[in-house]
Amino acid sequence: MSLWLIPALPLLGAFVLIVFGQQLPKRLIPIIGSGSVGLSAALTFALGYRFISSSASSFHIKAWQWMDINGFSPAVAFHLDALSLVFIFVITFVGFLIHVYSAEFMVHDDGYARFFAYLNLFVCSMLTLVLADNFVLMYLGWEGVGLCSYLLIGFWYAEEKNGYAARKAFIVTRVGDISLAFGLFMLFQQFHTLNIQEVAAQAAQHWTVGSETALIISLLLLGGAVGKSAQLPLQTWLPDAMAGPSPVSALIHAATMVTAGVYLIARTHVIFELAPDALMIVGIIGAVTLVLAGFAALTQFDLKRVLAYSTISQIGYMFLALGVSAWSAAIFHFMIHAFFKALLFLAAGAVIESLHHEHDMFKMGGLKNKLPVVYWTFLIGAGSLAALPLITGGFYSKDQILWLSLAGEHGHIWFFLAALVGAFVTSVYTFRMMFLTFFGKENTPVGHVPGKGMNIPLIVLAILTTVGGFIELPHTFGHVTFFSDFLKPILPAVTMQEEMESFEWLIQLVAALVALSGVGVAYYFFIYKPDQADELKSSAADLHSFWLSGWGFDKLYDKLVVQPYVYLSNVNKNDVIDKLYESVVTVANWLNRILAYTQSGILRWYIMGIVIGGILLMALALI
Amino acid sequence: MILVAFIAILMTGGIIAWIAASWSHSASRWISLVTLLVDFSLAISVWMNSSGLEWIEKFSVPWVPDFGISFSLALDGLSLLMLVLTFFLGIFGVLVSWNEIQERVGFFHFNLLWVLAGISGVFLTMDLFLFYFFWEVMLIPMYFLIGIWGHENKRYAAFKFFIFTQASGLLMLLAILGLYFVHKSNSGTGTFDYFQLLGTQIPLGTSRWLMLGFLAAFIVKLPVVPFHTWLPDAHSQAPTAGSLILAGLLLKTGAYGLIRFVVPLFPEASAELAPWAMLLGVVGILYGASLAFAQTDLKRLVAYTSVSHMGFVILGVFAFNQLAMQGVVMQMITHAISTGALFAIAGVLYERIHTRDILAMGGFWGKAPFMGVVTLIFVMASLGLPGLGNFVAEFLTLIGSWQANPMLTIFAAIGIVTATAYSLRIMQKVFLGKWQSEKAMPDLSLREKLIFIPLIVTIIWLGLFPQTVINTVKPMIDKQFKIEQPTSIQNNNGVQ
Amino acid sequence: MQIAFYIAAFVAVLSTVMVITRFNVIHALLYLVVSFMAMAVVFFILGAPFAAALEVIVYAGAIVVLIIFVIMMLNQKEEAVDQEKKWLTPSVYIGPAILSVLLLGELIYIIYEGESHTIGQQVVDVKEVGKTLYGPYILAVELSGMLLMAGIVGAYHLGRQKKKVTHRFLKQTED
Amino acid sequence: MQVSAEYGLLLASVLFTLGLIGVLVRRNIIFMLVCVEIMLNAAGLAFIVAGSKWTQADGQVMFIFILTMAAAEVSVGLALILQIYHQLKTLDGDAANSMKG
Repeated sequence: MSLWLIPALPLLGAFVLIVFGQQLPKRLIPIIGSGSVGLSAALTFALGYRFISSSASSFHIKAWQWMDINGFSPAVAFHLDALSLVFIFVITFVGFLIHVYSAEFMVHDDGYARFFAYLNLFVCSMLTLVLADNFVLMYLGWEGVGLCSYLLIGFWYAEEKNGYAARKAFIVTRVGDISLAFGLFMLFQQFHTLNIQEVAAQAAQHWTVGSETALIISLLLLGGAVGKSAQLPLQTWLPDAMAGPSPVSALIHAATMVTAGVYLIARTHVIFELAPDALMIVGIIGAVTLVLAGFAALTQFDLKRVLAYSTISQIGYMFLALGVSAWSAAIFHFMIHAFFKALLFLAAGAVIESLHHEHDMFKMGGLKNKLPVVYWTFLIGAGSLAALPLITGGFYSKDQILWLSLAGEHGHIWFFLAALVGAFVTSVYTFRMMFLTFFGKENTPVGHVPGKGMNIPLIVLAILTTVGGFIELPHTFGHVTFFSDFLKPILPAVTMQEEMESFEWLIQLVAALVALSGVGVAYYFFIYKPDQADELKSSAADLHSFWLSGWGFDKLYDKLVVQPYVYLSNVNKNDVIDKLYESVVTVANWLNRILAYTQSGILRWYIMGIVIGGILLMALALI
Repeated sequence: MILVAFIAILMTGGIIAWIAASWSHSASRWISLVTLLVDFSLAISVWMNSSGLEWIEKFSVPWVPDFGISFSLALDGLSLLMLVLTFFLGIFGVLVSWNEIQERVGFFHFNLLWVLAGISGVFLTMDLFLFYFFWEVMLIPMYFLIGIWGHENKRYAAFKFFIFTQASGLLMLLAILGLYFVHKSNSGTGTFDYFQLLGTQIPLGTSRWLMLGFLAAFIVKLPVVPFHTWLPDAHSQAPTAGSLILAGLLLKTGAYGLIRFVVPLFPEASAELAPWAMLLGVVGILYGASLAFAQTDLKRLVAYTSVSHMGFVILGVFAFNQLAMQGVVMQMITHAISTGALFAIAGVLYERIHTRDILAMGGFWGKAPFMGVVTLIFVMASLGLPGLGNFVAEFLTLIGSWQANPMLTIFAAIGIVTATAYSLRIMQKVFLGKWQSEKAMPDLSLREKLIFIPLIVTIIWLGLFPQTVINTVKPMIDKQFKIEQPTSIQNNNGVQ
Repeated sequence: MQIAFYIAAFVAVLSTVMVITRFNVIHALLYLVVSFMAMAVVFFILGAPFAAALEVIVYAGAIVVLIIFVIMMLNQKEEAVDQEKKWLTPSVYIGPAILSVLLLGELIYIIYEGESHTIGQQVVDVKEVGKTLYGPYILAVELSGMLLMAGIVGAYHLGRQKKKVTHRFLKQTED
Repeated sequence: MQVSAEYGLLLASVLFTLGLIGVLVRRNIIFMLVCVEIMLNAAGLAFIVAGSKWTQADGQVMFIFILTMAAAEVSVGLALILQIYHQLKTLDGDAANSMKG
């Protein structure tokens, strides 16, 4: 069985590129880089076909025993089931497309080999993360993707601010990782195993619904998920992470790595099911994040920052879906989101590159005719993001979440309202971006026009975005449940609240209207009457800058955590404790000076000392 | 006999290297290198042939029989690993000084090999008197290494190092003598033999004091936080090989002492102390990390990271379970390699730009990408990236200490976040950012690559296949926890 | 005979006081001889005739003569006496004197603490002293012989007229 | 010849103290040496008194040893005085203070 080859190939690619990167001829670099991931993708297809056609619920392969101490025995072993198959499909296939795109996008960069090495390493780590059969190996992948994210955000290392963004991303996600680690420690303490399947089996056996341990553990796991997936309150790193090259943003910060949190929660859904309170918190985090990030996206100038906030917001949807136990809906949205967000980022990258690295949307405009392929694919992606009804994949995936957030067993009217508000805002900012970039008059002359290498991935992704939606259709039209059936062995279906089913079409109608009205609003403000937008902006300048800064979270953390820590460590740079020992030295020196004073060198003085000593001794003897 | 050979080869090699230096400097270097290679291959062959027994080799002849002193050496899994590590790092110690040391070359190599001999002795000896002897043997050449070939503030650093270790070593001597007399009054025969002293029944009050004596020497060496201040000075002032050996091996003798002597000899007293010791460990982790974050001297920064990492050792030792103990052993090895490598990088940079100030560096990646990759790997090791050895160590330690004391483990794990902060700061200030200076920055030479590639291979090997190491120490740890089990459980309940 | 003791004691004390207060060294030495003579008398009264004889021969004779020789070698002038006068002022001697008197007080107190004895009834003669000296104390005699030897050699070595001696470490700075 | 032992010891103490005062107040090293002789002599007297009390020869033996020592001390001391005078051109004891701390 060649399961292990899937992560091993990109690792091999990375190794070759790191070690021989400098010596390799330039045209060979993308071939190795994309080729290794392409092979993985092909293997994934082959394996996926075998998996679907076979009756086994999972494939399992153990490469070697990693550690074995007294019951703690994580192995380097891979476990393929429906859930991980979806993930590795997205990772390898979208990853491959992005590699192909990067082959042209990065061609003039000095660090061409380095870039592909990092990307390959990332793919390997991400595959390890989703294929791991135990939590420790998953943690390896988990941290590995963090490392690659750090390296790729800081890829253009000469800029100080890129380095800062990279470190911020690493450190903030590490805060979440620690929480995940605690969760693992507690799991091990409870069950003496960290094998995912065994943990799931034991959890179901030993815990009852609402168990306190389950609650604590699931909250700790959630902490990890929140950090990696840039959800409240650890979302601040993602907008800054856009300092990396656009393909990186597409692969890591949109399609794959940031959804690791979704994967984690889906993977441990057994534990979460046992802790309804934790699930509720997941839902609340998702709901709040999607609304907050949506409003923040409304005010951004930077094209990529809009997409970053939009990613946060869309992952918020996935969390919301997880929170209402709509597991397969979350995964479905993950997949569709991976397609259209990767598409949007790649297209944005093409736009930015053709405008000489101009990120500000207000300086773009009128690109509709200059970059037709980019325009059309971007439009398809944007439509999907805004969930325009019927024709886009995004509509079907998001609609399912909207519906289940109300009608699911754990659904709630507030969840639904938040999702609805989010949908409206999404549609507004998406088309604001669309209109500002591609419509209106041309503000910056177009330089480089993307070639075939960049266009083909865009087109493939655009097709996927559209087609992907049709594998899971709601009851009201078609009722195709291919995707959720596929996941059913792993992820249980949603239990519906009673007497709700008849409303489904109503909800869909509302969602569709909201999305369309969002487009309308965007049209009104940015095409029809652009002055109105400025007026609105100046009338609520404070709110605007508040949203622009992402609700002030950066400032808050800066004041609350970063500055005090930096201040304290700088104050203590020379180590207070050392002063203590220095004071011992000072006292010794001081005593030395005092005692030296008594050594006058005069003989009679010493005799005097003897006499005084004699007197005292005698007096002592007499008393 | 082979155990004596380990030490004797180093000592003779040292003397020959000293003499040879009067002919030619490079002869001295080659002799040291060959000496270490011989010892290393011997140690490896012992490792290959070792069975699963607790004691692989033993050797003992009476020395001063009237006082029960014997020249007693013994090798178990832990000693073996430490010994292999000693010779392994020793080789790199010679290699990094190849160009750096140009004055009194012979005496330098003599001191280098004798430090290593002392360290090997410490790891091998099973007689407390002999242990103290080797403890001192290891101290004096190190003092010379710092004091003669160090940087600008070498005298101060050497004195500080000497006074701290010597003062705490004397406390240990007192404790050794105390133990001797307690055993003598119990059994009628006085002995310094470790195996005979093991089961000594000591009244708890006495045992507390004796343990503190041992502890003093070990936690100063380790170092644990209020006693750590010698370390940044010694590390930053020592020549590269000195820093490498200090960080890689000398600190480990403290950890080794904790595992070998403090816990087995005084089980009850150390169980009593455990929560406080763990607390000190946690304080060390956070305090060291915070100081490391503020430093601008590269070697000083790395030195403080040692303080932080060694906090995990004491945390793990006093967690009293197998996982944590395995983690501690891993930590000893991996920290030696990763920190040693970082010091070597600092040395390599110092040879090129003659400064250790990270504010004067920046953007070296463009000029020296190979060095950048090497540094990246070891920086990642120091922040505990999975796949590298340090992760195994820290994860095992934490998962073990979680069973003993979750609250402290939470704080210890915060140290991992702070470790991220300071580690990335190294990377940022040195290799990323803009190229500032006009100085030439050649990439690593062949000799330097020869230093770093084996280190990289080892750290990755330890990260992916730690089971070899785990199996080697397993008999020793199993044995220890057969004795420890009841007290440790009691302790756990008490702490929680 | 008691009266003889008191007189001798009085002479000894008085002459010693004169010794320590003279400005001229030779005068002081003359008083010192007197003091030693008085002591010899005391020894005799206490029944130690051999000690008395030695006191006169060695102390009053040899040692004092030795000191006088040295003073002659030093060739002290009149200024020396003036110098002594300048040195010996009340502010200098008050403090030490008070301390010493304090010590004396303590000694006296200790002496009168014990029981009272009468002494000097019996003479311990030379024969007895000799037997003791060369009997149990023979080792000490040997040692004192070596001490004297060392004294001679030391005195010879130190007393030699040499070029100005400077320590080898100080050579460079002294020149 | 009957004298109270206290008087003998008293005389020894007085002489010792006088010698001590001499050592303390005089700056001329020859005087200091002379005063040391007085102190030694006083100590010898104390031994004689004690020997006389027990009518044993040991007191006188001790006196002889003190005498020997005094002789040796004086010879070495005088040699040192000569040396100091040559070096410092003065007999001031306080001038020889190069061991000042």
